[in-house]
Amino acid sequence: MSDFWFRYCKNRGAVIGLIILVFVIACAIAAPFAFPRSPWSMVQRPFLPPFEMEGLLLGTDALGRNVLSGLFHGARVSLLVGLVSTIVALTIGIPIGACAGYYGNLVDDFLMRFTEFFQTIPSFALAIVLLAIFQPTLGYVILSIAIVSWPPVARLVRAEVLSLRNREFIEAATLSGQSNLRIIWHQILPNALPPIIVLASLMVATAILLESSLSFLGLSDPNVMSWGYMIGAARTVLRTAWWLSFIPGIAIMLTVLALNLIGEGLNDALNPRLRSLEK
Amino acid sequence: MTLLSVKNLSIALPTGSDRALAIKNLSFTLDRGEVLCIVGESGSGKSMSANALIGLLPEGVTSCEGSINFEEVDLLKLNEDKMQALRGRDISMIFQEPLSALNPLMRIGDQVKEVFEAHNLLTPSERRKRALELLQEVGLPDPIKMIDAYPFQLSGGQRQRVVIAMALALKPKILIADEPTTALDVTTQAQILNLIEELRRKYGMAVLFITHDFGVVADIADRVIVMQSGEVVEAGQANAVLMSPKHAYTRALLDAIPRLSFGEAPPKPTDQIPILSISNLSMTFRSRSSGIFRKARVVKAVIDVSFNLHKGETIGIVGESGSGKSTLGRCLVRLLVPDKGIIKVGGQDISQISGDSLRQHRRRIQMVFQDPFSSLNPRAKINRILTEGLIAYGTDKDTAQAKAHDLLKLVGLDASAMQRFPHEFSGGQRQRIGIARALALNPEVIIADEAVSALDVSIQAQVLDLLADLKDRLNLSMIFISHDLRVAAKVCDRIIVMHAGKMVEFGPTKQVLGTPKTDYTRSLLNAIPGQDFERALAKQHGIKL
Amino acid sequence: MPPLWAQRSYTTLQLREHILLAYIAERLVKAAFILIAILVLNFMLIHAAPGDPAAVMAGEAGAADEKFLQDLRIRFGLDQPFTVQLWTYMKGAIQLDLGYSYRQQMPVAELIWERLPATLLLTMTAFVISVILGVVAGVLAAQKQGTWWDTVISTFALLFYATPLFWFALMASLLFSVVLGWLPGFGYETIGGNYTGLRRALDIGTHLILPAMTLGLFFTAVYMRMTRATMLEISRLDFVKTARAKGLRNSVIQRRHVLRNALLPVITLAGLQAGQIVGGAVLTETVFAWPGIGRLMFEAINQRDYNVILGVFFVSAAMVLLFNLITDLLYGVVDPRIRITK
Amino acid sequence: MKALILLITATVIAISSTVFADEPVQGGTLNSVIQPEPPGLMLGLVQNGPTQMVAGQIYESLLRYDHDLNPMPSLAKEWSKSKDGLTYTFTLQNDVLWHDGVPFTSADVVFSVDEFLRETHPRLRASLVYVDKITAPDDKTVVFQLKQPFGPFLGMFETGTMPIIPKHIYDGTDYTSNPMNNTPIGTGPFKFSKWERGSYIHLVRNEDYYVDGKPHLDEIYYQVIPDAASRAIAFETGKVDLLPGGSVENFDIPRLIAMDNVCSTNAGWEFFGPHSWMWLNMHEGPMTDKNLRKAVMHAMDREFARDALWNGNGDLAKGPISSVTRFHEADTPDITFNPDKARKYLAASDYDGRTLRLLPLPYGETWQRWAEATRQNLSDIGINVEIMATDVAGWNQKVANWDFDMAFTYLYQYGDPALGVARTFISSNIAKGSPWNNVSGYINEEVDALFAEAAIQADDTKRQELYTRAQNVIVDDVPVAWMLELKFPTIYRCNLKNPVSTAIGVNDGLRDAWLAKK
Repeated sequence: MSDFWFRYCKNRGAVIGLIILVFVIACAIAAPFAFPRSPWSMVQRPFLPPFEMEGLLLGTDALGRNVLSGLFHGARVSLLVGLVSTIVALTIGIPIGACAGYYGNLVDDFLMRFTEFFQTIPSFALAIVLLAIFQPTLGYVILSIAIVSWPPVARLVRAEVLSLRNREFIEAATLSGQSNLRIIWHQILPNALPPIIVLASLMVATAILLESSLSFLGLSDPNVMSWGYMIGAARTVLRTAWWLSFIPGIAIMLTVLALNLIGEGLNDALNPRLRSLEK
Repeated sequence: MTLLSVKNLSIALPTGSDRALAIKNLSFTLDRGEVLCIVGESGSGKSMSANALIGLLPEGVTSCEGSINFEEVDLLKLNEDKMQALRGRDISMIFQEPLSALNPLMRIGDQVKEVFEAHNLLTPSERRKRALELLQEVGLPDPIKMIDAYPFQLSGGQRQRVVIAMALALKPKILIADEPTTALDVTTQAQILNLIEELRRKYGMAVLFITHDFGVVADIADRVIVMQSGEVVEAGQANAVLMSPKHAYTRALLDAIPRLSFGEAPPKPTDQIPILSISNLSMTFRSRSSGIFRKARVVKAVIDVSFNLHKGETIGIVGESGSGKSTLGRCLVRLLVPDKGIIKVGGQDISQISGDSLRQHRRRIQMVFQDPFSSLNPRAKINRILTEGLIAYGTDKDTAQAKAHDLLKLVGLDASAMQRFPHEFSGGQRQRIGIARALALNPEVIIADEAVSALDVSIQAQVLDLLADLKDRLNLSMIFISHDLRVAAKVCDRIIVMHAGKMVEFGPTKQVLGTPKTDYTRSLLNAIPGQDFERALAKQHGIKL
Repeated sequence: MPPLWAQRSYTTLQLREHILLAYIAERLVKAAFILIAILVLNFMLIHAAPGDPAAVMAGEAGAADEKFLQDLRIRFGLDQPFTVQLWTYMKGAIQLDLGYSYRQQMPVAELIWERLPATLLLTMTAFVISVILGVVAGVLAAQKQGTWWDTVISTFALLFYATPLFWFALMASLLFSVVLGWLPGFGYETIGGNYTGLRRALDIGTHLILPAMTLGLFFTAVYMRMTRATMLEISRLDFVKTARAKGLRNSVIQRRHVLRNALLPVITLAGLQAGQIVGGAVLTETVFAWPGIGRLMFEAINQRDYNVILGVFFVSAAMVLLFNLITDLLYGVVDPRIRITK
Repeated sequence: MKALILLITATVIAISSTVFADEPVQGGTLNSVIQPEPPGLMLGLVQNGPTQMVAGQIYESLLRYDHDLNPMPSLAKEWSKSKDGLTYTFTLQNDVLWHDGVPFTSADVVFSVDEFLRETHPRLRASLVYVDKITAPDDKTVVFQLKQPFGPFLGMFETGTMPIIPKHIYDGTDYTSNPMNNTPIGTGPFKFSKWERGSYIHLVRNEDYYVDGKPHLDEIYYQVIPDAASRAIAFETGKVDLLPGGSVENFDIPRLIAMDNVCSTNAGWEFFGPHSWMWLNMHEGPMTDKNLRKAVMHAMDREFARDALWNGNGDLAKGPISSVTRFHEADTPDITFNPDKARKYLAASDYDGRTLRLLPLPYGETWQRWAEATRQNLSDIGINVEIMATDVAGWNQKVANWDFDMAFTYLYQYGDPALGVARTFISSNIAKGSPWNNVSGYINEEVDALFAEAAIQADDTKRQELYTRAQNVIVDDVPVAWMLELKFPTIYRCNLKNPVSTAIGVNDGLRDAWLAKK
């Protein structure tokens, strides 16, 4: 594994990305300790500009709530939503992609038509309708994001499985009497892992963007303090207190940027070995 | 007179590669109209030197010492523009992979005309006329239609001819050919070699020919240079080097080349029931039509093949690519379901069985694969690769481990290999592991599908010896599929020659390769390069052909 | 295997036409099938939603009693069984009558037809900006790989790729229209200005700049990264080496050989991105008050106006399918392998 | 010397301009905002807020009301009430024409009230139950015969409550699908010109309006701008000169008012008297316990809400009847913000700590912030609250089906307790399916009797006694947690003179508005 780190760290951007992500995760974990009071509590008069009052580094929002505490608790929500929705999307996408790729013809046709069908609908619009239908609690937000983001996973896994399937070591495994499921599970998926990991990191980023857009439109769980909510709430006071929507926007951008950089770093670190295989 | 002289050229590899210099002080000269061959195994630096001449070194690779003088000008000193003016006009080059050598989105004619455009010669209409002549000259059928075709509509051989046409467009002084025929069938290879020879004589241009096949060297080379890991090991007149090699490495290479000679086939007891009997086996591929309105494309891969394989015997199946030999092999191991025909293994017909009975049968026929890099699971340790099969059939872990140890010893690898990953082994070693895996379930029949084609000649020889040794020790019955008749001759007792899915000839090796009955087999044999060299060698060593 | 063209008579013009027609026909059948499937799914999804428009309509009208609600339900066919509603809707959709909007007192098709040009104008301009800018930047970054040009362009692309679209729209409108006052920050045209001809086009143009730029820049980053990656990959292939061996200048090689091949994945990506750009339009139109179908749908969802939601879904899905068909055909034009043998 | 002359001439001009300023100037275009975009402009069919605001210029009713809710002439020139309070006679203005040139007669009034609105206007239908018959002895007079005296009867002739519909267009047709709905015809000061869906509504001057010299404005543009921030920007950048109440977020109001040449007024809502409170679900669940209701009432920090959320635009509600509505009683039992009292009541209640469901009003950011502030106020005294996310349709359904513990709302009082307040507290009005009746499920016979008697009482002083008694009883029972009397300030350029002159503000006030030079 050491050469994995060596190659990963060669990509400077990836290291920066990792640092930012670790910082954001630290904030998320530290949130309940650093700011024990709920981010919703009104601590001071509203529209206190940042750095003006000691103890309220980033000032207060339209209701006098601590912006910094909102950022910390918001980090927790954004990462949670991003991570869990990606995992759910993977658990939907990978089996569909693997079966479509491995079993081919009829199964492949049906599953691919199904995936294509989902991809045709504009995903953001579908997320909006799903949230309008289900009560927008955090659980449903995660489910909606997962439902709109699994098709790319299915397509990627199908392509990987197709290319691996006619590799000779898979034919050898068939000859050695292993069952199809065992082959998929032990032989094909481990080799299809690297591109999936890279895609997963990008999916977390897209999920965070999607969650913030949804809560900006007021379609997210009202009892949860998230970055998107902070921007949405501050939108109407854009003229008087522009920093209230500027700061959470930067937080989202940095986190998503970090995840993208890490994705590229993973791509460099994981792929050369595979590339040498195809030489 | 010397056209080109290279003086102690060295080329550095980017940091982190397996050795510092790709080429260490290489020196040679190339005269007008002369054919100079550079021969060596993969990784010997022969291609690198060719690329250096025309200044097409890959990224990160730079020539750090020496000089390349062409018409009193040191090419290494030239800037990119001057070098461009030179490429295609004075020095041109053709490459190994014809299938990917042409831009898939441009018509053939346009790609040929580009050469003139690059050096802004001739008007557009003249360029088209000239292109037609060139296509005619390189022997392409129906150039009028061909000029507007796209690369994917041409065969490998035809595409190589187009590349040659492009290289010759401006009648260059030097043609560099970097293994142009390695990826082609032996018959097409012969045609391309003749074409190059004919054009060389017609235009009096010098040819620098890079190859790993000594047969080719024997046929076309005036002078030859033998390279090993970046250094020149021996150089001189072709006959001198081939007939009486001075350097040990050259001698080893020459000995490793499989000769078309073959010993007396030991008589086979015919009464025994055959271990494997195939009768009128056929297989057609129906490519699934990807649309409702378009009819599917049907390709008949194997047509009515029948033969029997006896215990301890090895039958070779030879033929060009597309002859159906691999498809036949895959049908035997039931990776494919044949349309019709019977495959009897130990008396039981396995052609149409499926599910658990197929699974039970699987262990009785095993396969050794062609590409060492794709036949082993890169994510699994060797010990898991060898024991997976046994465990799948219910052997407990320890006995499987022990069996794996013996197998490794059997194929000449030490036990420490168990805990290592495939990418830590060389091509030859991986092939040995592939063989060990095939033997793990002690099958009754082994199918070797082009088992050695991806290996260098020297390693090829070692693996073939291993197979021969295993055959005697374990009294293995084997089916050996290969496109190289010399390799087949070395290993097989009887040989089947296939062409377009049909069995063209079948009989003992001595009779099929010595006195072939059908014209097709004869054309295959004649196409093998280095025939007269071999005859001369045999005379020298007093072996009667 | 003998080359394909030798197997049958070389493709004459009619034969090629036939294949192309077959290819289009097949795609159209598939598209129609998907559209119907979308309709059924949407109808199911939306009917599961809590609340019904009669309550909303009544709500808006001040005090409502049961009789008034019941009249509304009958008038809008909400009381019929679920399947009957679905069947009437499907029949309607085929003749492009997408039902009647309870909220806007207008047939949905007419409503969408009125708002569609605004969205088309926005999405098409954004698409054109993003493809052109994206490909040009991608080529530049690929050719100048490793230099500061490449790093600058790549970092910019990464930044735009990571920026939340709505936040960028907000900041752009704050900066350019309010603080600097250069551009109008909202709306389709200056109300009450009732200009005509060129003057009006110019007016709409100035209103278009901010929203199209916001939506466009986000997708520019996507195309730029794809073009750069493909260009680098393709320039390592063999036929580029052959081209260099012919003595072609590097600029010619990049343009004629590398770029043409690099465009194939970009075209496929454009097809896939179509769905995203419509989604992005919802956000841009809300922030910039652009009277398109994106905003229309978001308002409809708030008012639970079934027919409008369904209508906009149907239209945007149809737009995406049409777009995919175009990109497929474009792919066929650029790549002869598809056109001739498929 | 020269300076002195200059000084004098300058002052003269200044004085004259102010003098002239009072003389209304004809002409000019008024750009206003309308939010949300009205579903339709046929006021007879659609009576929601935005429709009333725009269609209020197109249609007229018999009367108008001044800021103290005293009736003023509109389509009716004079009106008289019989001593027994049973017959009301109206004489109509003469030479009034519909926008399509057809003369307006009493037949239109009878058709509108007796046929058209009885079918399409549920709120009016509820009040017409007291009316026996309506007759039109001649073209210019209309007589209403009541079954029994009805105190607030004269308060029902407002354009939103009783718009007069052209009989010659709608008689005998299916009202809802009549094509003329898209091009409404009225008698009002402005005619309908054009409606660009999603962009703007354009009204133009009615040349032959029966009051000559009016309206002063040439045309009005109602611009549709969905985003609150964009509306504020539109006003700032001069694209829009009038912001009717409620069209911008409260946070922006102080900044906009502070701009130069910008005036604002809270007047123009007296007829509606918007009154906000929190329904407390007394049907079942924790809110049946009076102590818990009292605890909730005292936990509400309404000053903070008024100042931080509504920027001071509003007054603390004292009880069910708003201070701008007739028969308001200021001295009612104490419901002021008192956390300690709230904790005492909470301790006395049998509240078991479970999370209560709070339903906010889905009408913009201010209501969302108010819900969050309320949740915080209640959790400070120990009551756990969860906000239910909802949109307009979801809110309607949950309130109508009593699917909440607490729910924000605000309703209009229509100037008289019998019209706007009784419906919320009388037990006969408890029914699932509508968010505007007695949603809390408050049952109190005394209150029912008081409201019933007061409605049919002719003498005003007697009505005041009855309503004061009712207010005291209701406030003590705390069926709902009263919040604020909302003020929706109208913001406009100062050179737009006299925009709000009646009790329903810009809804029909633009007839008398005019534009001085900037």
